[in-house]
Amino acid sequence: MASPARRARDLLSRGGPLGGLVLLCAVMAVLSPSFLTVTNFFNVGTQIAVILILALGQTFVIVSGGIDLSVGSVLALAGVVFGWATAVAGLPLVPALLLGLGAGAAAGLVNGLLITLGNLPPFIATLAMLSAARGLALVISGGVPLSPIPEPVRELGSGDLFGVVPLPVVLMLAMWLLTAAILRHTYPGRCMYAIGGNEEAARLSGIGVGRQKILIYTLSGLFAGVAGILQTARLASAQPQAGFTFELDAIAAVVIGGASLTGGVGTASGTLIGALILGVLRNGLNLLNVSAFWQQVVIGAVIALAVMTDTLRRRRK
Amino acid sequence: MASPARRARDLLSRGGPLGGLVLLCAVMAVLSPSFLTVTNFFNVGTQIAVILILALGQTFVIVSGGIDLSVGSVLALAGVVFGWATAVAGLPLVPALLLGLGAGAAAGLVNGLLITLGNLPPFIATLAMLSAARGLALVISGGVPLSPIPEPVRELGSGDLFGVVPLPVVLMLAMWLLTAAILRHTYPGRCMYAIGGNEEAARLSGIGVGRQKILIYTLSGLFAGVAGILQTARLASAQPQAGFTFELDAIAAVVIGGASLTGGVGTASGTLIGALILGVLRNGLNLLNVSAFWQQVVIGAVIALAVMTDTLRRRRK
Amino acid sequence: GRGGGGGEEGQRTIGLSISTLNNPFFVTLRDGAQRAAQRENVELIVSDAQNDAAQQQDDIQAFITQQVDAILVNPVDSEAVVPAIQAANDAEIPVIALDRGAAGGEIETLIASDNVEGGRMAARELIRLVGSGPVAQLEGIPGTSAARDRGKGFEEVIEGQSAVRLVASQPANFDRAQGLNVTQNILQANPNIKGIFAQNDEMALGAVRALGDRAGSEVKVVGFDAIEDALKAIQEGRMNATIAQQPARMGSLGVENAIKVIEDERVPKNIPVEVKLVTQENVSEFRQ
Amino acid sequence: MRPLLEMRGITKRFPGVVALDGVNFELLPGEVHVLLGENGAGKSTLIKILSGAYRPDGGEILMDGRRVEIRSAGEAQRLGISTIYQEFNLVPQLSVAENIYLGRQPRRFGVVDRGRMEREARGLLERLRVRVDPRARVAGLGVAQRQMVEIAKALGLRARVLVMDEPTAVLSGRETGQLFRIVRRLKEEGVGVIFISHHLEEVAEIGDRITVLRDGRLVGRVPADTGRDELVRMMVGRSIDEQFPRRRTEPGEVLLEVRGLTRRGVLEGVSLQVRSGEVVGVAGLVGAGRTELARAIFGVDPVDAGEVLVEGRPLEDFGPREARRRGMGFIAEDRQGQGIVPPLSVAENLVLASPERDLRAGMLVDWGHLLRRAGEVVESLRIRTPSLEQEIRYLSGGNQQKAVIGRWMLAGSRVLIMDEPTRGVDVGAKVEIYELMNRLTEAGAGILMISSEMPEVLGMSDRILVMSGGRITGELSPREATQERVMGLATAGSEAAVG
Ligand SMILES: Nc1ncnc2c1ncn2[C@@H]1O[C@H](COP(=O)(O)OP(=O)(O)OP(=O)(O)O)[C@@H](O)[C@H]1O
Ligand SMILES: Nc1ncnc2c1ncn2[C@@H]1O[C@H](COP(=O)(O)OP(=O)(O)OP(=O)(O)O)[C@@H](O)[C@H]1O
Ligand SMILES: [Mg+2]
Ligand SMILES: [Mg+2]
Repeated sequence: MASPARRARDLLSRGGPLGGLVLLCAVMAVLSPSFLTVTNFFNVGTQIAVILILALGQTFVIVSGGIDLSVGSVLALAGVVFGWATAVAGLPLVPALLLGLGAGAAAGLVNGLLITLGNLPPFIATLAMLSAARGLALVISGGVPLSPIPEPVRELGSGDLFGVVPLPVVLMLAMWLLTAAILRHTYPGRCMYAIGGNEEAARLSGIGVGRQKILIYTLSGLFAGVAGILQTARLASAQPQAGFTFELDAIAAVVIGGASLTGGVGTASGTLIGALILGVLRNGLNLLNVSAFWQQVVIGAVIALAVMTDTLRRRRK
Repeated sequence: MASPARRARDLLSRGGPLGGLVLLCAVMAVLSPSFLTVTNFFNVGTQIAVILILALGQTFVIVSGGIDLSVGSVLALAGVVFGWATAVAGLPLVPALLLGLGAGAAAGLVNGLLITLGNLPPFIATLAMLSAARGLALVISGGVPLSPIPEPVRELGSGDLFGVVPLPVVLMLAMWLLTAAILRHTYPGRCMYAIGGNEEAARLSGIGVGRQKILIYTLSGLFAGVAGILQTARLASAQPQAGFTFELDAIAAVVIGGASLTGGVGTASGTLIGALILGVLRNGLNLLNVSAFWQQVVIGAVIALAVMTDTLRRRRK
Repeated sequence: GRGGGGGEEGQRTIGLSISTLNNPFFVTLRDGAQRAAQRENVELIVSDAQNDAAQQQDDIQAFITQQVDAILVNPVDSEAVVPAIQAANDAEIPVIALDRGAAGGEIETLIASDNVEGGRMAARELIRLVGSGPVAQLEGIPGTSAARDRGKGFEEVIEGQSAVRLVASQPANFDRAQGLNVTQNILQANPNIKGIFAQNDEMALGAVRALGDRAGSEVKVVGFDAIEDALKAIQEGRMNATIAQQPARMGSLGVENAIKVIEDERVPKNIPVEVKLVTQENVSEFRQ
Repeated sequence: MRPLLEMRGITKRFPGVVALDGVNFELLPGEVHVLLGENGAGKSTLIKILSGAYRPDGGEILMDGRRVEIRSAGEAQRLGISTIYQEFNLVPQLSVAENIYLGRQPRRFGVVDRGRMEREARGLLERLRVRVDPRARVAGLGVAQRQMVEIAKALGLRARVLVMDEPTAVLSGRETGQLFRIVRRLKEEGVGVIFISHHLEEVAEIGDRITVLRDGRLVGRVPADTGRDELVRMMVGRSIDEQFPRRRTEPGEVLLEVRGLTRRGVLEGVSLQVRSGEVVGVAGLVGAGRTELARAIFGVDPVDAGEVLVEGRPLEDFGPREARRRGMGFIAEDRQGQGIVPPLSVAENLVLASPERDLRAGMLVDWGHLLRRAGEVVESLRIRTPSLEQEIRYLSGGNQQKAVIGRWMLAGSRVLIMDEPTRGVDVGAKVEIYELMNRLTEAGAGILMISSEMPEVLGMSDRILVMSGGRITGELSPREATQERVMGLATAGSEAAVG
C-alpha cells in the first residue's frame, strides 16, 4: 500500500545524497561537453557495474550492522576459480560458472560461520578472509592471469542489449532490482534491518539471528562472486589481483548512499546513488584530463561535499 | 591503589588476545630457531613501530566510536611536508619537524571539523581525507621521494639506545605509555570512553562532545604525523607513496587488541598486543620462508584463530 | 660460521627480496633465479614485499638474521631500500640490486634495464605507427619509480617532435580494469585518439578491451613489460608493440653474479639487461 | 514566594506531532511539583527542553525571574538544573563512580583523581543506601541498580532544580521509600523538584502541586491531595473505575512447567507451573533473580541444570527461537535495549515476532497484510503514533511499551513471560494492559508476571511466587497475600543468601 510511496519519499526527502549526485552531474555537464552523452552515460554505467554489485552485497551486511572487508578478494577468488575451471580444467561453461559463484558463496559462508560460531567480530573475520581469499586466488592461478575465457562470458563483458545498453549495465540493474526486492520484500531482508537496528531485540523476538547472519554473509560472498565473473568477462581474463582495495569503494558507495555503519539503515537505491557519485566523479576527472596528483585531492573534496550537501539539506528542514 | 593490580588482571583475564599472541610466539619459537633471539625480538619491534603508532592514534578514535581511514595518507603527507621543508625549502631541523607534525595534526583537525560541523559520518570524512591527503603529498613532492633527510632524523630510524634498543622501539614504547596515560588518566581520555559508550549520555552529562571529537581526530592526525616522521627516518627519504593501505593494518591492530568498532571499549595495551600479533606473524612467515602466495592464506587463518582463541576462552568462563 | 639459518652445511644460501609477486613480470624474474639456483646448487630464499618499502626492509632484515651468504634485492623504491642495504653492509653480506637501483649503501652490482630508455623506445615506435595525430598515455601508480621513469622517457621524445601530440595522460595505477575504464573515459573526451602508450602491459590490455575492434588497427597500443598476455595480443594484432625487459635473464644473472661475489670474484658495477622492442615482426621470438 | 523557575508558552513540534502547545509551568523553591499526563502527553519533552536536550520552537524560560537560554546540557547544569531522564543515560562500559561524575570527574594536575571520585561516589551511594560497588561496571547492573546510579548522579550535582522523569518506574518499594526520604530532605534545603510518575499513590505521598498535561496542552494545576478519580479524569478525559479489573478464570491444564532451573550464582533449583487461564505473579526485591529467571525460561541465557516444558513437552534446544515456536512470548524489562528496534517503524516492530504470517508464497512480504495486522493492534491497544510508519524511537516511552506487548499478541503466544509489563505506562493504558491480560487468560493463555509494583502483584495475580537470592522462597494465594507477608518472604531469603 503505502510502501512504494514511502520508498519514493525516502529517496527524495531523506534517503541517499541524491542532491549531491545531481549537483555533481550539473557541474560536470557544464565543464565537459562529452559528459552529457548517451555513450558516456553507459560508460559510467559499465565502469561502476562491478563496484555496484559488490556494494549491493555489502548493503545487506551493513544494514544488518556488520561489515565485509573481504569482497574485493572474494571477487578475485571467484574469478580465478571460474578461470581455472574453464581455461585450465577445461570444464564446460555452466559448471565452471557454478564453481566460480560457488567459491564466492563459500567464502561468504565461511565469514558467516566465523562470525556466528567462532564469535569473531565481523571486522576480524572478513579481514582474515580478505587475506586468505587473495592468497587462495594467487595459489590457484599461480599468480598469473588465466585465459582464454569462453566467448559467451566475454560477450557479457563487452556486448550490448538491443545494440545500445551494455550487458554489464543490464546485469548491474538486474542485481540492483534483486537487492531492492530482497531488502524490502523478503523475510531475510526485513531481518537484516531488525538485526542491524537492535540485535538483542531481534533475538528476543525469536529471529534466528545466527542463521540470518550466515545467510547475509553468504549473499555478500555470492554477489562478490557475480562481480568476479563480470570482472573476468570485462577483462577477458581471470586476474588474481582483481578487485584489490575494492572493499573500500564498495563500503564507501553504501555509506555515501546514506546507510549507517551502526546498522538498521540503508537502501539499494542509496547504494546505487553512492556508486554513481564515485563513478561520475572518476569519469569526469578523466574527461577533464585533471593531473594524476590533483585527482586524488579533488576526489576527496567532492566526496565530502556531496555527502555534506545532503546532510545539511536534511538538517535545515 | 588496586588499579595496577586490576589492570594486570584485566589484561590477563578479559582484555586483549594475549593468549593468541603467546600461542603464536610459542609455535614460531618451535618452528624457527632464529625466532627467539634478542635481535629478532628487536626486529619485530622495529617493524611494527610505524603501524603501532598509527594504531595508537586510531585507538582514541575507535574507543570514541569513530573510525579514521586517513591515517596512512596523513602519514605520507606529514612525511612529505617534513621532507619538503628540510630538503627543498632548506629549513632547520626543528621548524621542519614542527611543520611535518603540524601537517598531520591539521589533517586530523579537518577530519574533526568535517565530522562535527559538517555533520559527516567519520567513515566518509576520513575517506575523503584518505584521498585528499595522498593527493597533497603527491602534489607537494612532485611525485618523487624527497631527500636528503638530516642525520639526526635518519639516526632515529636506524640508531640504538645504549647500543641495543633500536630508537624506533624506544619511540614506539614512549607513544604507547603516552596513549595509555591519556586514555586512563585524563579527562579527554575518559570522554573518549563515554562518547563511544553512549554518545547521547555523554552529551546530556554536559560533555562538549563536538570539542572532544575535534580533539580526538586531531590527536589521531598528530600520531599519524609522528609515524610519518618515523617512516621517513627509517627510509631515509620522504615518500609520497608511504603508508599506502596502512589504515587497514592500524584498525586491525586495534580491533585484534580487543577494541570494539561500536565504541567504548579498547586499551593501549590491547592495541600493542594486536600490532605484535600482526608483526610476529609476518616476521615468522618470513623466517620460515613460507611461499608468498601461501603467506596470505596463513595470515588470514592465524588472525582468525588468534582472536578466536581469546573469545572462546572468554566465553567458557 | 655461517649457515645458522642456511640449510645444510656447505650449501650456499641466497636471499631474494622481490618487490611484488602479484605481477607476472617478477614471477618470471623469480623463476629465472630459481632455475639458476637449481643449476648452481645453491639454496634460494624468496620473499615478497608486496610493493611495500617498509615490508621490504623487514624482509631483508630477516635475511640478515638468517645469515644468508648474499642478498638479491629488487627494490620497491630506490631510496627506501637504502637503510636495509646499509644494515646488510654492516653484517658484511653482499647485496646485488635487480631491476631497480639503490640510492645509497654498497651494492656489488646493479642488474637492470633502463626504464627511461624503454619509455623513449615506446614513444619512437608509437610515433612511427601513428604517423601523426593525438595520442594518450596511461600512467602507473603516481609516485612510483617505474611510472616516473617510463613517463619521463616517453614524454621527452613526444615533446621533441610535433606530428604526434599527447592530448591526455591519466593514471590507471598499473591495473587492467582501471586501464579499461580510464581508456573508455579518455576516448569519450578525445574520440579521435590514434594511439595509446600504457606504462605497463596490464593497463595496455585494459585499453585493448576498451577499444574493442579498433585496438591495434585504428588505434595503436604500445605497452611495457612484454608479459605473456601482451605478446599474445601482439601476435593477434590487438596490440602493436611492447617493451621487453628480460626478467628471467635478470633473475639468473642475479644468482650467477651472487655466486661470483661470494667466491670473491670481481663483477662489473653495472650489468645492463637490454630492453627490446617487441613488434608483430619479432614477437614469436619472445613467446616461450 | 518568587518562583525558582518559570516556563511560559513552551511549544515544541516534531515531524507529524505537536508535542507541546503553549505550555506554562512554574516551580517554587522547596516544592515538589508533579507532572502528570498520559503516555505521549509531552511530559518528557517539557523537561528535556529544560535540561537542554531539545530547543523549544516557541516560549521562554525564566530562572529567578530572569530570562535564560538553555542551549546544551552543560548550560542547564551550570544554571543548577539536574535531570534524571526516563531512558537510561549511563555509559555501560564505565564504572559506577565514573558514570556518577561523568563530564566533571575530579582532577588533580589534569589527571583524573580516581581515588577521590570513588570515595565520593561511595558516599553518595551510601546516602541512598544502595549496595553497589562504585568500581563495578554499569553493564553488569540490573535496571533498578542502574536507576539508583542515575539518581546518585543527579544528586551529586547539588542542583537547585532537580528533574526526575519516572525515577520510580523500575524501583521496588524499599528503594522508592529511600528516594522519597532524600527528596524530603532536599525540599527542606530549598531545592525545587519536578517529579514525573504514573503512580498516583506516590504523587499524593510526595507532591505539593500537580500540573496535568494532555496532548501537549496544559489541562490544569491542582493541589496534590486532589482525588484520584479527578486526576484520572483530567489526564484521560474520562473516568476509569477499577484499577485492577482482574477477572479470574478456572485454571486449565499446565502450560508452562519449569523444573529445577539452575544458573550458577543467579538461580538455584527454581521450579514452577503456569496453567492455562492463570496469572502467576513473581515478587521480590531488586536483584532477587526474577529477571534472570525470566531470561532463563525463555532460553536467552544458558542454564546449568533444569528443564522447561511447554504443554507437557520439554523444549528441545534452549533459545528464544524455539521458545517462540512453542508459543511462548517474552517482554523484557529493558525496553530500549531489548524491546524495541529503534530505527524500524511501529508496524514492523509490531510484527517482529510473527513474520511468517505476512508472507506470500512463503517468502515475500505482503505489506498490505502486515500494515492491516499492525493497524488493528495499534487501535486495540490505543498506541499513540502519528502513523504506522513512524520510527518507533520517536514514540513516548509508554507507547513503546504497548507496542512491545502488542508484538506478542500478534504472535498469538499462549505463554507470556512479562518482566515489569506496565513499567512507564500511564493509568489508562495500564488498565488496558490488565484488561488485555484478562482477555488473554480468558482465551486460555497463561501469564508469568514479574513486577516490583506491589499493588499490581497483589491485584492481578492468581498466585504469587516470592523470590529471593535466586530461589523461590514462598508461594501465596491472593487471599493470604499482603504487602507485609510478601516483603517478609522477600527479605528473609535475601538476608540468608547474603549473610
Ligand atoms: N524526537 C522525537 N521525534 C518525533 N516525535 C517525538 C520525539 N520525541 C517525542 N515525540 C512525540 O512527542 C509526543 C510527546 O512525547 P513525550 O515523550 O514527551 O511523552 P511523555 O508524556 O513523556 O510520555 P510517557 O509517559 O510515555 O513517557 C509523543 O507523541 C511522541 O511520540
Ligand atoms: N547483565 C548482567 N550481568 C551481570 N549481572 C547481572 C546482570 N543482570 C543482572 N545481574 C545481577 O544478577 C542478579 C539478579 O538480577 P535480576 O535483574 O535478575 O534481579 P531482579 O529480581 O529481576 O531485580 P530487578 O530486575 O528489579 O533488578 C543481581 O545481583 C544483578 O546485579
Ligand atoms: Mg516520558
Ligand atoms: Mg528485573
